[in-house]
Amino acid sequence: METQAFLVQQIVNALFLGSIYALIALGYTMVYGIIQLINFAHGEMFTAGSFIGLIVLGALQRMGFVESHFVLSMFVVFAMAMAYVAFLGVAIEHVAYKPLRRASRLSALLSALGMSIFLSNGMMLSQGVSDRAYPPVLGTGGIHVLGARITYGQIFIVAFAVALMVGLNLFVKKTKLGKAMRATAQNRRMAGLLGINIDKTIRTTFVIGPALGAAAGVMVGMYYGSVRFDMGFIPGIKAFAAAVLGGIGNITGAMVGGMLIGMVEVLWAAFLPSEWKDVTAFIVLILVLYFRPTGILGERVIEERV
Amino acid sequence: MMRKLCVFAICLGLVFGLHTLAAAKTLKIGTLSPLTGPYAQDGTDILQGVKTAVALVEAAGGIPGFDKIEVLPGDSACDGGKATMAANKHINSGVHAVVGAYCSSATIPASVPLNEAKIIQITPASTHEDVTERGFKYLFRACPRDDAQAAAMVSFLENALKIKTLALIDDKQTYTVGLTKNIRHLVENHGKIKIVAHEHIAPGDKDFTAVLTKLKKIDPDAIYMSTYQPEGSLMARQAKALGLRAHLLSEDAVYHPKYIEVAGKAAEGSFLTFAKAPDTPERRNFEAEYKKMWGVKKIGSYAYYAFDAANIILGAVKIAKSTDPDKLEQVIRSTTWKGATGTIKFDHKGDRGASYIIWVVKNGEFVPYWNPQTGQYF
Amino acid sequence: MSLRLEKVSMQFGGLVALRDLDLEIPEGVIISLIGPNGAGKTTVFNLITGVYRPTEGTIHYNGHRLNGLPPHKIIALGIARTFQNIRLFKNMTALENVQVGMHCRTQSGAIRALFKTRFERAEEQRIRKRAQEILQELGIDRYQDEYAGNLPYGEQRRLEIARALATDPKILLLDEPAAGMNPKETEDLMQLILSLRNKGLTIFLVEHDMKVVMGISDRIAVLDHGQKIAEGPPRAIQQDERVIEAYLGRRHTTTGSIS
Amino acid sequence: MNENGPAKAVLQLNEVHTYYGRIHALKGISCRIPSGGIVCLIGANGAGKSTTLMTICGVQPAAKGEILFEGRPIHRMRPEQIASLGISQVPEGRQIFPLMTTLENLEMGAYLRKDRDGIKRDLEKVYSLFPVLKERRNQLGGTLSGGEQQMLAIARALMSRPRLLLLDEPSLGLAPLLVERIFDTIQEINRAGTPIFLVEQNAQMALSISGWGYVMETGRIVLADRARALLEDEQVKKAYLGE
Amino acid sequence: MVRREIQRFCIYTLFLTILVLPMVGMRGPEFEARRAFTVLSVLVGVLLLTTVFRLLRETSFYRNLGQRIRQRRDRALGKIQVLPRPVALGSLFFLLALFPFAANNYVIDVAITVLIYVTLGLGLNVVVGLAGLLDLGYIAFYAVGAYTYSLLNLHYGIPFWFALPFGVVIGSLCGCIIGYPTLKMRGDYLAIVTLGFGEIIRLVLNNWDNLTKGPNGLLGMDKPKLILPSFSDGGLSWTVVPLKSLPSLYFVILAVALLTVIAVHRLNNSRIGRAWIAIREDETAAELTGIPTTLLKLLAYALGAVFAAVAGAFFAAKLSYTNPNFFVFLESCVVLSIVVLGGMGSIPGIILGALALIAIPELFRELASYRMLAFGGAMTVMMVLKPEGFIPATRRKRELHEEELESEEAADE
Repeated sequence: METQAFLVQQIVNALFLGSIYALIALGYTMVYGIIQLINFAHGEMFTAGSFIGLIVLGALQRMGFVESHFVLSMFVVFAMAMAYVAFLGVAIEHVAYKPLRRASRLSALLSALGMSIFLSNGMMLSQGVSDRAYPPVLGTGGIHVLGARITYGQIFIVAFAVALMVGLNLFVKKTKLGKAMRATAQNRRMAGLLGINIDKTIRTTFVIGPALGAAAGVMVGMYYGSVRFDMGFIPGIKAFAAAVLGGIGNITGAMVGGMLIGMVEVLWAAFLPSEWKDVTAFIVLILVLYFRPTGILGERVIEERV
Repeated sequence: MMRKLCVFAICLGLVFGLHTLAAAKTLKIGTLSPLTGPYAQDGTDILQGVKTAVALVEAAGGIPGFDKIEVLPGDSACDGGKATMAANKHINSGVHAVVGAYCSSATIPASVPLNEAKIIQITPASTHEDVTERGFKYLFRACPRDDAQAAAMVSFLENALKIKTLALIDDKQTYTVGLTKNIRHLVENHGKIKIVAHEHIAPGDKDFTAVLTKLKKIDPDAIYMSTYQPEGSLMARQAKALGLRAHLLSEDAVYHPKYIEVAGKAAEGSFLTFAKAPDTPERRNFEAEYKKMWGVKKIGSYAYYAFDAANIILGAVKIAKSTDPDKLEQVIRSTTWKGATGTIKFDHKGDRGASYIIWVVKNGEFVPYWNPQTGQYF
Repeated sequence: MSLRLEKVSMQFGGLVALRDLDLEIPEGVIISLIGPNGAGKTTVFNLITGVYRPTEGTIHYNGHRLNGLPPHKIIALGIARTFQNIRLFKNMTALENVQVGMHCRTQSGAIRALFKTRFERAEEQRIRKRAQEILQELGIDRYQDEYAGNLPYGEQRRLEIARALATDPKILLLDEPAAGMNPKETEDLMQLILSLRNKGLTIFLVEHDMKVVMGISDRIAVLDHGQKIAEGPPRAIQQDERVIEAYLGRRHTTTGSIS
Repeated sequence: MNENGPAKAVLQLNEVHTYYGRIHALKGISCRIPSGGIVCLIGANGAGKSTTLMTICGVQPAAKGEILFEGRPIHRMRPEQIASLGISQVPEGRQIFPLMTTLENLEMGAYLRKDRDGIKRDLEKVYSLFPVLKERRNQLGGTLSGGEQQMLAIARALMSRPRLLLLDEPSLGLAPLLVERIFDTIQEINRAGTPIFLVEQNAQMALSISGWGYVMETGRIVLADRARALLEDEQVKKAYLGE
Repeated sequence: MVRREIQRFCIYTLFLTILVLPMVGMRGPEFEARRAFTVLSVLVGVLLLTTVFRLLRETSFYRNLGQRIRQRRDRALGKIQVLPRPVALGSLFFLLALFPFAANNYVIDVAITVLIYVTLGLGLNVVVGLAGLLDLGYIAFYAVGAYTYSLLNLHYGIPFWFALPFGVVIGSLCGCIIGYPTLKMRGDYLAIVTLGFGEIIRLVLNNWDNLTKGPNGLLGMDKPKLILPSFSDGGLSWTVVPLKSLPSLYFVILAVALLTVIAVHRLNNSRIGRAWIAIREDETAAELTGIPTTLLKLLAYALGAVFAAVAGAFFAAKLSYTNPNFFVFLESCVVLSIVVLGGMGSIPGIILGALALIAIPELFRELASYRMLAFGGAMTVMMVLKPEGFIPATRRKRELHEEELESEEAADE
């Protein structure tokens, strides 16, 4: 393998891993943005999405639907997984977070942590302790760019991730509901006075964030080929780090942060002793936050009125 | 609030006190294995293996002198502190012997109170040398050690596969690092093979393309994946997707039907070390019963070891006609046991002899391939 | 013993908040800083107390250069302040709030606290006594064990001043102390400020209530768009065309009923 | 107008009680706001003036009593329902969305409206009322000065085409010149037909532009009269006008 | 009321059905109807019971009953309360001292673990409860303590008690190193950075094979020893007694925990403690009231780390074994849970929290794989029911209703 091809291949690897982190980070950022809660259970939403994707995909495959209507069945798989996890998100918000809206943020954080443990163990009990194989639907076909191999699966996933992020950005910046979400995030009581239904807005956030996590879960399942009850934990932590790195609450920031974490991890492992890659990722995180305490794209906190 | 605390503490004390009242005339076997957390799969296999052994013995008439045999599960969670608590709990519930634990990092601390309380402990999975090197009298190991497994693999690489270059990957855990360390040691001593890379991944990761792409550039003849099964499956898939031509090698933690299920075609042709599967009645009997009892089609490797460990204990009680630990220890050490993983004869340290062979994945099955003891292909 | 700002400028990004401000605050006077919202008044306070570092110019106090000193050192030099929107430690009692104020004048560290040395115990007693005295001086001692957040609004303003006084300052910076007060409370506040001045304290005041500003100030400086447009005694400021134009408005001068 | 208060009320509070946890904040408030007029509510800090507004808007719901808006009871409604009826509040401290632009802030004011053209027209209207907002339309709300924020807050409230405008301390923390301008604008808005309920600390100013005034003390209304009469009232003069 | 409850019940049932059926039923290719519907019906049953309970609670019968029970309880508890504080404390101490003689090894082992976590919880309380710095990587200091003792003992044979001061110094140094870059950060940025530091320390321990033996862990450290006078053969001589048995180790950690309680109590009521609380309340205001916030935040990190390091050294000595796997992120979460669940800033609360989170799960060992499920669920339920923790510090109790109060202040101004 030539050096150039090697480099390109590693960059492809990094971009891919980065977009997975970015997708998961979006869920953290959205929920954080609106209720200032680190939703520890988000990693589990990701896992749940992956499981539902597996279940639906398996059923469709047995019916022979995947071969005959590939695109439609993909759509169904993603839609079902996202819908299910959106339900889950709303349910969790209602049970575990809504009663704590007026309590201290640490209480809510702990409630989220409890939910995370509960969900991951619930999935362990219901879906089994071992990893489950995803039907190979993405195929192994691909193209060669500058000597590096990019599979169609990777292209599909990165494109889908970017589409979701652009869509989300447009949604938040341009639509009425999106603006209502931002307004609620910035000043909840005032938003209520203007006629914005706060509960509904927060619920919407808990539909969108988890649904995005579910989409990421299905992608990860399809691409890597397996699902496991605890697979949300480590990507969850890294995606959370990515969200903070990019500036938590900022959608573009989540993408940038995810990419950066992916880059550092892959490129470090590619050229330097691979056991230190996670250490490096965290050191980069700390360094960036040291010099930019609100993250790379974090909204500059408006000059505090002392 | 002081008052609340007192009331609570007293209640808790009472509950604990009642909790530990001993029961009637039963033979009690405790298990220690991770029933929660990332290794819950193997931990559950161990528990089920022990339960299968007990079920078979009870079906065959039980053990004279005991009304029934009870299995007390203990969750070690692969954590030293929790494992000692579970071990102490077993001691206080009056278990006669313990099967466990799984992770060496749990077995080592848990064995201290167990050995002090003179309770027979057989670990079905902890392969680290330190487990038995400390010379604990009542501690046995039903699985071969890291060095034995490494020797089998190195012998295969040098004598059968005859490769020139080897890359090692481990995930920086006690078990996996123990193996790569031993392999590196042997290979470097023999000087026939060159180790061209030694990479590390993190457990729980899903993407290993960075490391694998690096190996693709180095292009070794074989890659030794010292990981657990989930990572092993994913790594095999990604290695094939990246177009690596190297042989994939791995060990008994990856020897699990799930490896083939998840890795699919990518698993084909990989070589794994695992204890020789003797086609004995004991093994067939176990497999049939296990599949029936737990409703599974395929059996995880640690279930076999756990089954044998439990059988050794039950057999020893039968022979010794007593649960006196010293007598049991004598019997276990002096008897040659026939089990689902072949014959077991413990040495003075409590280790069983080496009996690893090389398996290959062929048409979605593990198939015996080469025997390091004889140097013969199957 | 005076606070002197020389050619102080402050920029936030591209925004110039303050431009070449020269200001001298002599000892023992009440000096007020007025100007439209956003003129940079609070910024001046923040510069003096070290929240920001001036982009240009120097601030001197009593022979010390304040630029770049961290706030707690500046406070220790004898400059104390209150805040535009009350910033008490709401979940601490009134007494504790004042005790916190004495931090920079006391010494017991963690080690002394862990071993409860005699020094620590004596100091704790001293802190407690002095804090009670201060509360008494400001007439809010009956709220001593009440959480600061539970105090009535006017008393919270007082408690903030008490906390500032606990740092044993030479100069007291008051940021809109009369905001939200009714005329009665405002009257009491003016008396308080005057009595503090009479005890030798220098008072630097930012305030919108012209009754207060004109009533007690010895000197007034007027800021507009980050620049000083006038400085002088109250009467002169009231007549100043530029000040009327930028800040006071016609009505105020025509009614002119300033007590 | 009669002795009990202005006739033909757009908003009417009857014996309203509100609690914060255990604190009895409003102890039976009754008042009326006539269609088309300015009514002011003055009183000391902590008297319950802001609570009154929050109770009207449903943020701090009334425990007892009734609130009638244009004759229909609203005291059981949620804040967004009340807002949709056309009651708009400019709360104390401006409450601008700091990370949204001026324009977006204004759009949020029109959140409940569906008529795009009407919104556009009203946008031009508030720009003409406060030209500075047009200059700053793409600037983040948090970067505006205090006075500009106050104008934005009022403009935002106007964007909902309110049938009743509630103003809470619009003069707080503003320079005298700005205070004048804000009060002029309030009168201008009122002249265009919007009834206004004004809560103010600055009693002098408030009473001078209002038709009717209420004086509040510790959760109760202690005085209610024509604003001009209150300006002459000895008690009010002493306590609230500082003379 | 009834109608709303029924409506609620129906919606919740619908949600549960959607959520439970696919996840529980579709373990394999076939829908396992029995399994799925069993789980669902259990959940719906619980839901039904709560609904019925909620409805019952509104009836006058229930209210009267509740009142009567409450009166009885207060009367009964009132009798206990008669005990004066020193007597209560004394008897509690007496009970604690006698405890190992009445309990078996398992219970003592659980008690030791609880006491370790009490120490950890109190240490973290300094950082989170007093200074208000959210720390998600606290367990790293525990690891530092454990490894410091292990390495000193294995390489230089330094006994436990002499290694402790080293542990304290190195722990506090690590606290400062970790604290330093986080000084500018607030709230959740701090959380992720401390989480990162926790992971870095664990990974370094895992990767630095030459020093720490990597994932193999360190083995064979000495237990703490005591030098006791003995009167054998008529003369006085000194014997070194290694504290090997669980009861003796219990007394060591009991002493450590008691000292920690005293230390945290003293800090809490000192000039430093007040300054920390001020920083937690309003950092800018604290700085402008003359508090050197940077220094004090570092001090909080360092002191918090000290307690963890001592607990860690004890843990390593007790097990004679240490391994990087013991110090994972989840452990930090457990310690944080102890602090928050027990009631931030309250010492009895944290003791209760440690009991609840460490001892109670032990009671449910038989649940095996359901244990962690119950643990997670219980954590959420506890937080929802009692967000301020079991025994909130008086100050804290107020804070939790802060928003209410704030809105009230805003409305009243």
